[in-house]
Amino acid sequence: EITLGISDWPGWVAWYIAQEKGYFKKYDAHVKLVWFPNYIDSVNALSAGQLDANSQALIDTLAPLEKGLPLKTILVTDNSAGNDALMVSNSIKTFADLKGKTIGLEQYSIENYLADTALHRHGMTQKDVKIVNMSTGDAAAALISGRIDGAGVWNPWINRITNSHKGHPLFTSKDAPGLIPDLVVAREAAIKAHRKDFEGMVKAWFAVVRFVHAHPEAAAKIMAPHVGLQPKEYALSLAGTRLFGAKLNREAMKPGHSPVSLYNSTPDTAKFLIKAGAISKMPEPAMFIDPSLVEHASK
Amino acid sequence: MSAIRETSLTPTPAALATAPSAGKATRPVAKGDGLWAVRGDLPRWQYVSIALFSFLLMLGSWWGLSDSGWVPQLFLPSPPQVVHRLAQWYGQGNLINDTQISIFRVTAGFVLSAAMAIPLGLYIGSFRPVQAFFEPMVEFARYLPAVAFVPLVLLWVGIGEGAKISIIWIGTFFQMVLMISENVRHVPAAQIEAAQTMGANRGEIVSRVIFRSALPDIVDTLRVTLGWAWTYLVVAEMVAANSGLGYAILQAQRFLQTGKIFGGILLIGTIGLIMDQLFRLLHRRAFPWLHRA
Amino acid sequence: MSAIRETSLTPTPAALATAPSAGKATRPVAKGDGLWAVRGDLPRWQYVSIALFSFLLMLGSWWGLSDSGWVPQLFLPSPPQVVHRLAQWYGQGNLINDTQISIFRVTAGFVLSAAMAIPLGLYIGSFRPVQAFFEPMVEFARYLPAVAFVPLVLLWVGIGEGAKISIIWIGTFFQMVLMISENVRHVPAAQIEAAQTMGANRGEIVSRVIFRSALPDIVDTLRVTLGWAWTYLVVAEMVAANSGLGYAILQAQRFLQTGKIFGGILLIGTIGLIMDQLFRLLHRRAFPWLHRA
Amino acid sequence: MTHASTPKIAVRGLGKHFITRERAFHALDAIDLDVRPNEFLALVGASGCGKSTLLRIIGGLETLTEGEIRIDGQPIHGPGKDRVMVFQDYSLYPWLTVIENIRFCRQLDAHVRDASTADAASAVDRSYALLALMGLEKVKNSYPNALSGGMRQRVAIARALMSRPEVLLMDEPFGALDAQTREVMHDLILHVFELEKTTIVFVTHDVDEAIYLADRVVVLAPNPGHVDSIYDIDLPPPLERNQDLKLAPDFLAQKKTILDRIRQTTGVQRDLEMLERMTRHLRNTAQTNQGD
Amino acid sequence: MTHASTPKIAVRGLGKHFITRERAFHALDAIDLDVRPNEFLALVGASGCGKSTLLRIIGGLETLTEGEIRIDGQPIHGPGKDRVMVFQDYSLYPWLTVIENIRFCRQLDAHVRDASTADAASAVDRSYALLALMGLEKVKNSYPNALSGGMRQRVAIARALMSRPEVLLMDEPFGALDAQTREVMHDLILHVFELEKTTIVFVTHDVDEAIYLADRVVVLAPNPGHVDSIYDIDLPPPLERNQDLKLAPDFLAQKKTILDRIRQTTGVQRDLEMLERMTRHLRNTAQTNQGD
Ligand SMILES: Nc1ncnc2c1ncn2[C@@H]1O[C@H](COP(=O)(O)OP(=O)(O)OP(=O)(O)O)[C@@H](O)[C@H]1O
Ligand SMILES: Nc1ncnc2c1ncn2[C@@H]1O[C@H](COP(=O)(O)OP(=O)(O)OP(=O)(O)O)[C@@H](O)[C@H]1O
Ligand SMILES: [Mg+2]
Ligand SMILES: [Mg+2]
Repeated sequence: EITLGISDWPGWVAWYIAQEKGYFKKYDAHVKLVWFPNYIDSVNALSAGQLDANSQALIDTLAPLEKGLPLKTILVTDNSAGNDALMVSNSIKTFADLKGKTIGLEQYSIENYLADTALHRHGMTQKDVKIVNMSTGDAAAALISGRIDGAGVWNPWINRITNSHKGHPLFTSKDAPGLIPDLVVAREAAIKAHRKDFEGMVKAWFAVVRFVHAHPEAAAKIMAPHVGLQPKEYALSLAGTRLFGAKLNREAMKPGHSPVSLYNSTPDTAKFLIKAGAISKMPEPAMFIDPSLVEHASK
Repeated sequence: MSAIRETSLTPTPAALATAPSAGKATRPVAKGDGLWAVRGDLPRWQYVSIALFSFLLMLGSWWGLSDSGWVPQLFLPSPPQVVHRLAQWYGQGNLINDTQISIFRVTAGFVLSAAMAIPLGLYIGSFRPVQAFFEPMVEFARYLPAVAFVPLVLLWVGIGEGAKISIIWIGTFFQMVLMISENVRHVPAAQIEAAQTMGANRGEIVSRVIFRSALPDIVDTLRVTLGWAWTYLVVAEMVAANSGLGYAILQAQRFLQTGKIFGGILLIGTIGLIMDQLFRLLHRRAFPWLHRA
Repeated sequence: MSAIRETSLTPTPAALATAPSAGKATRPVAKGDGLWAVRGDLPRWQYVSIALFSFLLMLGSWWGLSDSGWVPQLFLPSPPQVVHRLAQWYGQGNLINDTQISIFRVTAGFVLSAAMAIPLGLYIGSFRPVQAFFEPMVEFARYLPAVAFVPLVLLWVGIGEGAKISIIWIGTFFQMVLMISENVRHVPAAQIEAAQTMGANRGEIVSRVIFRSALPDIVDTLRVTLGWAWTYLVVAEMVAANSGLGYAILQAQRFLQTGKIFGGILLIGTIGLIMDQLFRLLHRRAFPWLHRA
Repeated sequence: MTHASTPKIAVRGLGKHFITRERAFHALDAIDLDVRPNEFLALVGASGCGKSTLLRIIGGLETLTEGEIRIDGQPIHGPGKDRVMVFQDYSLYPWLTVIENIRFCRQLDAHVRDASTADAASAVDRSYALLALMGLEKVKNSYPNALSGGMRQRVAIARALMSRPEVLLMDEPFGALDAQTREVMHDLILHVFELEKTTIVFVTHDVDEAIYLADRVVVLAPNPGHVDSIYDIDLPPPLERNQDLKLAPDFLAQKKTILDRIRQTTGVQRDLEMLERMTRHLRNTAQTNQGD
Repeated sequence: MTHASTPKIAVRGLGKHFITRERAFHALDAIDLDVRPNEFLALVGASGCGKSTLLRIIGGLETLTEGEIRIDGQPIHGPGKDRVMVFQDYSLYPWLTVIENIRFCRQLDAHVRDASTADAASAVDRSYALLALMGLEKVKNSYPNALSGGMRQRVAIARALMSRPEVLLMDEPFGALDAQTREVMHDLILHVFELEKTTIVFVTHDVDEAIYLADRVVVLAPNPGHVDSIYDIDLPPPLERNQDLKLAPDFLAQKKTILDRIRQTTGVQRDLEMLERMTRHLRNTAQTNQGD
């Protein structure tokens, strides 16, 4: 049996579909899903060897890799496509209005990266605004309650903020395809020891993706209770997540010009982290991308 | 913290005249000022009425404030909303399960702490070399922030129940050791010396006199630290939990379901109070001589 | 908790014979067993040597274990690594700033708690109706998990320093009130009655007798609760912080920089210990009659 | 000011019931007692017969259930600075030095209200006079915890005297002192009494002490507490008494009378007799055991 | 078993220095003292002269700095079950009932090691006998906190006697009791002494008590503590003594002698004289003040 860490992100909550629809069993994969209420703990648990694999974003994978931990990316679950956003209060219409304003977000996280990218694209830097470090939920709350002017959040908070009429998206991950790849990362040793289970797991994932595309509403119904939300609300989150099936996975796992290729995302992400002082050098993509399972599963 | 000492609960002349202990301290002093006398006496029914009134006042102002529209509901859900949230939580079938697992975690961490802290505290309080060896270390450790240990516990203990129990342990153990060794040091020297002159050896003094004599205070210490154990529940359930009251609160935090956060907090407070009362009952049952034979 | 009572620190005949208080309890009892006597006496230099030995043993086993390769460095960084990390932290120019801001936050939250808890505890301990009104509420509130309040504090207080201070306040205030009211209840009735027969009015009794009499115990309570305030620092700096020791620890958690986590934890412990010692010094200075005039 | 025939303290039909959660207790019943101006009255009686309760009621620290108490003809309501109480122990303020303890009442509104500068000056004088009277000059700036039990009680008495109370209520003030220190305190309190001309009500267990100090000794009997008998004591004037008096035949005769009376009210006599019977029975048991 | 001329307790050249962080204190100096088998010896002396220290050293609760102590000719090392101590207060175990307190020593290894069933049975008998002797049958199952001070001390004495100690060391055992209860305890302890034939060393401040109870009274003098004088007491046999004896001329003469001796060793005499001088001076001050 292998343990797979998951946390609250639509692309990962989808793993529960595999469990409930029996895909794991179908593909003979002994997988135990371990839920983490705090995402970053799941990243740490994998680094510590407490998990065999974990669902995590590229940006949070680079630091452990830089430490020399033997981790491999075996699957891309999704790219964010509108599910991450820089939300701003109603009085702010353009990036220019953002100058000198307070933005709440979790430092070094995807949201930070997204905001940084957004600012850059509009000729600004983080120095032009006031960044306040807080958890994503807190940032949403602070924006709704008018404590801050901008917040880096993902769904369901994007919808929450929109519905509260206290703010609107200024920049979303839809505007930057490939910026935010979400992965399944596994320990090398675990892959060696349980290769069959991993193969089955990847196959199960492709089945999940097919199911979600075919029955989005049924999918939302399965996933929503796991995060304590209503299915309707969750369907919106799912819509902002571009799940990666076999084809997209193969594209993402090899070098090329595709915006979804990890070989392109990695240098950009690393640049951000190096600038922030979180890592000192970029891990080589070829060293940590292992397309073999995807290849095997898509046969 | 401990209001209860083993001496002079019965006002014998000597005790009344000299012991500045709880038994004496709670006696009425002056009645001239009626209700507002310093240390005045209050009939039980009056005490309960005032307490009830204060509770209703709290509830009333909460309700009034949340309904006034003056404060957004997001900030302050109204009592019916909280109840509704709790009902919904119960309806989904998780509430009972969450409560059970949380009680298990707190109890397990607490029992583990107590099982280690009682012997250690007993020896620290009884033997100076043991004190010299452990006390400075424990004094240092009591400042350690449990939250900072979340990732370390994840590394060292893993993601199972052990991790949650460890956090509760970190939050309570060191305080417990210090308090129990303090309880042990309050055992009257005359009790120890009496045993010595009757020929008791070291082990007998520790087990038959010091431990027995300090036990009521130790139980009181346990009661107080159990309260702290509950305050660490949410931190404990940050570590790879997918059930429990703390987990539910964390989950609700993510989506700013203040109604559920309130419900969870109130639930934890209520369970804590119930456990506190159980401990008080245990105290009365186990130590009848302290509560008038 | 409080090791220090205002009675009988000097062994006058009456006190020696009857008071089961700290002064008596710490007297040596039997010397027959040498070092290992129950409540034996230990010369100061021996106490310090053993404490030092225990410290070195701790450090040594940590160092040995982390260098043995038996435990991965990620799990247990070695002492030099921790020192290196701290140096690096200092080098980046944040360490001093982080420390300062954290000390400010803890102190501010603590002072706010104390400023509210001392009068409230004084009145709860002195007047039964006040006790009836507040105590059940406070007893309930002491179970509230500070972590659960993080988003609520953000809503209510905002993202400024006020939010961090509020969390520290939530973590310490209720315990403080309960402990201080307990301290107040331990004021010997004879001291109050003496003032009454001398014609003191209610206000004078509270301010000139009860408060003054309980003050040494209250300061001791403050010392203990200051320790708790430090354990809440990390939680406090979860709320929209960009600096501080707790913030740094949280950041280090993100990237699993165990060296820095260790460094931060040790730093908090050390500052806590220093503040503890300052409080003890204050106690000796402010209450000379308790430490032999 | 007071008419010679008005009692300083008049206790009339005083009754006291304690009602606690566990029981109702009839502590005092129909006490009638007059204390004359400038009289030294001692209250003796078995443990638990209500001596302290009576004293505390006079001091206003305890309410009464029936009857009334008048000071100079005026009924009392609660404690008042005209009646200061001295307790057995623990009533000094450990955070104040000896001189500060003595001057404590000067910090109270009741004492400094309407007070002139001259008063303040004379208060300072008085505190020094009391220090000297009590032999406390050397320890003036010490804290109470550094003093012996006897010294502490001197401070307590000086503090009580500071406001020139008309009535001094003392509840076993020397109960915790050793016999030798007690003797000194006896002579000291007689000196004080002579100098200050206050009225003193003094509770004690020690009949020697009661006779040596008091003008009259009141024996209280228990169940419920009531006045059993009152003895006029006829000793030389206070300042001419000395310790040897306690061994004089007159003194001893009075002591025996009072002691017998107390023993009778308590059933101590019965205890003593029972003891004898038991011994006979037990001697057998003991012999059997020694035979093993 | 012991040769008649061997003292039960032999104290030889005993000295004791207390060394604390603040000061070194010479508490006892060159004490030589023999306690005969089956003797009742009382130790009296001013407060702080080292009575308790001496008793605690004999009991093995305190180390000695010089000299030695022998029991039946054997030097002692630490406490032993042959020498049981009775304290003034707080030494009963509040979590045990009266009968359990009395039987406490039977839980200890030192008492049950090598014990036969017969021993256990006789111990049960003895605990009942002691209950009866002490008049504790009715409160057998009460907890100590429900008892009066006198009752508690009875339990403490019964507990000490349970193991048939050869030496009973009592440190002001009745110091906290009221005068009437004390009288009963005096007769009780005399009965016990007669029945149990133990050797008793009894510390007290009360010279009456010392003379009434003891065969010999030892006066200790302070600075540093040393034996000042020893008095042989010649009273009727224990069981024939009664309270009236305390008023007999012989008794009083002895009391005066001993009291004077103690006063002289303490400087109480000086205190008393100084007091008189002070009063003269103060009468003036008082008059001045009253003139205001
Ligand atoms: N606050 C109280 N509540 C209930 N009963 C009380 C209270 N105070 C005193 N008593 C009871 O009233 C009786 C008289 O008590 P009091 O203290 O006046 O006796 P006393 O003569 O002073 O005794 P002692 O000589 O031992 O000091 C006792 O039986 C006591 O138990
Ligand atoms: N543990 C100790 N450390 C330092 N000094 C001590 C200690 N115990 C006793 N002393 C001192 O030794 C002297 C004798 O004390 P001890 O208690 O034997 O006197 P005592 O005759 O029993 O007095 P009392 O009649 O008041 O009980 C006193 O001055 C006391 O302060
Ligand atoms: Mg009394
Ligand atoms: Mg003594």
